[in-house]
Amino acid sequence: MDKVVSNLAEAVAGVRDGSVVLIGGFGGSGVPYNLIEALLAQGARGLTVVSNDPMEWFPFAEQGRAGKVISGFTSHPVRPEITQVVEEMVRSGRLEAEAVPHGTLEERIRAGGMGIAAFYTPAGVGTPVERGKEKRTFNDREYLLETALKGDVALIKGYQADRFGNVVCRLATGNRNIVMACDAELTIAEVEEIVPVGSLDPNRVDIPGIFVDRVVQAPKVVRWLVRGEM
Amino acid sequence: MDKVVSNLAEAVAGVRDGSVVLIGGFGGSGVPYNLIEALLAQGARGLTVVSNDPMEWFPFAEQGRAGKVISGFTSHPVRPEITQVVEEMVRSGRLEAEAVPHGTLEERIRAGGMGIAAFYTPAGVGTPVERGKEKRTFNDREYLLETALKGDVALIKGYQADRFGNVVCRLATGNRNIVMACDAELTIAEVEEIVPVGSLDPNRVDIPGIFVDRVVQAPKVVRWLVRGEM
Amino acid sequence: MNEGLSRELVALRVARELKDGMYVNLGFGMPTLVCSFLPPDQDIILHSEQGMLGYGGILMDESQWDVDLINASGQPVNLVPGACFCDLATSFGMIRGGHLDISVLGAYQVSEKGDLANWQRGEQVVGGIGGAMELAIGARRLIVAMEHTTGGGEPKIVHRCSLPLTARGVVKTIVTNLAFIDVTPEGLVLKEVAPGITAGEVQSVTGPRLIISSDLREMEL
Amino acid sequence: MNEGLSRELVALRVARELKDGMYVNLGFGMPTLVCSFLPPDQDIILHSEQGMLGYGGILMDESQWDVDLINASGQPVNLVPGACFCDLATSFGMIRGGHLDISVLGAYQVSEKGDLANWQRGEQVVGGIGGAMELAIGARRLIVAMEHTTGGGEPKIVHRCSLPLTARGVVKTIVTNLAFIDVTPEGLVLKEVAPGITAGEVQSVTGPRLIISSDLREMEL
Repeated sequence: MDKVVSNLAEAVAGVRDGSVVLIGGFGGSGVPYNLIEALLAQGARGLTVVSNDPMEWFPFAEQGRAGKVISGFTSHPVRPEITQVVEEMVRSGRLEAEAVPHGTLEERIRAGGMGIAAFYTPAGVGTPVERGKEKRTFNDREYLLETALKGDVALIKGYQADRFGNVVCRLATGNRNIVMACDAELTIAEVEEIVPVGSLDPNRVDIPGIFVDRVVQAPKVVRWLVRGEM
Repeated sequence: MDKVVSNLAEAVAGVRDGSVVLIGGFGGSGVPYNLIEALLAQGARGLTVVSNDPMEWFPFAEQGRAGKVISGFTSHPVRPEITQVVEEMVRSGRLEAEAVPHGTLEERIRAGGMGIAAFYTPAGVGTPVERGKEKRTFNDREYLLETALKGDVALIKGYQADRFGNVVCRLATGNRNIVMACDAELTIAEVEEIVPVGSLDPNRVDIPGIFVDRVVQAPKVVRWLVRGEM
Repeated sequence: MNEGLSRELVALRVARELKDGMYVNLGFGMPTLVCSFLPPDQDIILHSEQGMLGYGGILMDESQWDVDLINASGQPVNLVPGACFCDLATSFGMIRGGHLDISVLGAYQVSEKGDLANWQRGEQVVGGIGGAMELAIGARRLIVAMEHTTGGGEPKIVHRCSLPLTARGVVKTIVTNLAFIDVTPEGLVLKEVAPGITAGEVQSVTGPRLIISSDLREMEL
Repeated sequence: MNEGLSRELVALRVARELKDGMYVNLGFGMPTLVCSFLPPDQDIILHSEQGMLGYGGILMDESQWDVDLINASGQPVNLVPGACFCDLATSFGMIRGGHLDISVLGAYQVSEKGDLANWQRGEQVVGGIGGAMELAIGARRLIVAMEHTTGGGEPKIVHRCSLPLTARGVVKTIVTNLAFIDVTPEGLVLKEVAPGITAGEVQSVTGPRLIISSDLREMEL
């Protein structure tokens, strides 16, 4: 078993038009920037891009490669010029943008990977998020039915991996990468270092290899997306 | 903040009659045996005991302390004499025994701790488990609605902990302990060693302290419950 | 009427609500500033949505920045002893499951019933929910920290939110540059005013009628 | 008719189905024995319900036993390089979510439609489901490894299970002391017989009519 591929082009080879693409990371931390660039270069179109931060899905929207984005942020928190472009794309029908409470988004992704079809969450009750969704009361509290969100492809970022696909994440970078690895037909991990099988502490593995299909080594990209005032 | 208590009696103090008690561990591995003994000594009655292995819930049933057990195993896999006693208790109405698919059990516990009211799982469709449950089709497959199972008390076992309640588990002992810690009003951890705050690797913590209310140091108890032929 | 407290002093007043042993999430914007005013002798554990429990302050010295260690607003932080990490589904489970003692959020509008609107400006079709809907409903106590009025001087504390809601009936306390207000079943109770501000002045820029607390006082800062 | 294969040889035959790169769960009883017959030159990752990926064999030398490292049957095991642990909700997510290539389970009864009954004897009100319901529905391929008949000589492969079901229409392959049988939409296909056993003998202790494969052969062991 050897899940290591030799370069980024090979890592994203075969991603089809129309795929649902999950992108890991949070706020610039643990974002698979190399895989994002490789997928942009690969050429697949009509994608549905699922990510938290506009900085990951916006390039796909701007380059006409995504017909839909699903994210906690369909506007940009601190860059109004991006929000304006997205607003215009949505109003003109060139982009569908689904804003989802972030906890719901992650739980829908987890459910997809774990074989759960749907679940009831209290987030969004009494807000525009409840539109079109079943509402149901359990123990005197209202909940919304949310369904699993399956990915065709997941792009994730780790620190180290072995050829079995076991991934270790550094500090706060596990974030969404750990959640989504299980959810895609094809999960691709970019890591800073590939290490021999047996060198990772079995209790320290963040993403079990069973969830990972391809591993590629790529240099860490650092981008600061600092929001708000320092 | 100091969640460390000085002895086992203090650790289980205040557990009320009628509590739903979750017990961690799996097959003898990571089982909080000291806390189980302490709770038996503490005297609370009319408990609902939720555990995987009969070896953890049976003492509560046998001593008339549990009115109900919820478990993957309401029989004992290799000790027919225990199965016979339980069978008789259930038939005579002295014990209610709910057999639950183990994955469903853990997911119900996780849901309780994570604020999810209920979820749809494919496990148990077409079997006696579906009795009385809502069945619903998503994407041409049938699922059962299962509801969150909240605990009043969780007894868990770790290897090391700090006074914030952060717990590290050794080898395969995290198992159910990691899942249930979040689900109880009162989560009590027995650990082999209490270590200073700051000495645990933040990426190696299995159970975040936010889920743990009390920590007690107790010597590891080793019991082999080997099932089946070696 | 003077302008009341600076953003930093609002954050300081909010920080006074945090006690030893509490787990607290600080939202985007003004709430983030609260982390600079924690009492040094108490264990207050800061939660960040991406799966971090126990960060300290925001790092000003760029040589210490590590993009693998940021808060949910994207700012570089340090860890306190006893910190730990988890995945984001678990992190939101902490929020949704009721494990946080306090959540501090910013707001566009708060209603007298404690409704919160903080994710979408009415004129847009896009918006930024992020973790706000879970943070609003999940924490045991939700404190809103915000400017008392909009840039144009309109009240942000209103009878009924005109903007899309984040959650209904969730806000327990509102701390602004002018006042400290509790949301109660009886209505909005004015508990404290900023130095040099009168109850009448607060009322003049607040939509609903305020109940003046019998022990109304000036904020201690 | 001779008694056919020993339990160990049934396990060996099942082991031949496991290929490099597969993730496999071995259930309680006879399936557990499969771990002793894995090809040494291939990476076959064994999953155990309590949250372990990559254990090796069952340890016979008591001096090496560690109760913190057991398989789901409670037996002491060792780890292979590249192993990892997870919590039990995640572990069952691996099963339920379709991530296992093969699940090997024991059975009381299997029907010609692939229904499985393996958790409760009909006369009891109690029973042991354990992880069987998830393992039965979740793996890409479910192999049942069992004795061909009950202790009393009754067929365990039946038209319709009389015992409570574990799951419907899930069994893909049945390996017994007498035969290797595939469950297909057309019916049960007898692919292999144990050495010295004839197709007629297998049929005589099997409930439903067997379809004899055009390339029926003796098991290679």
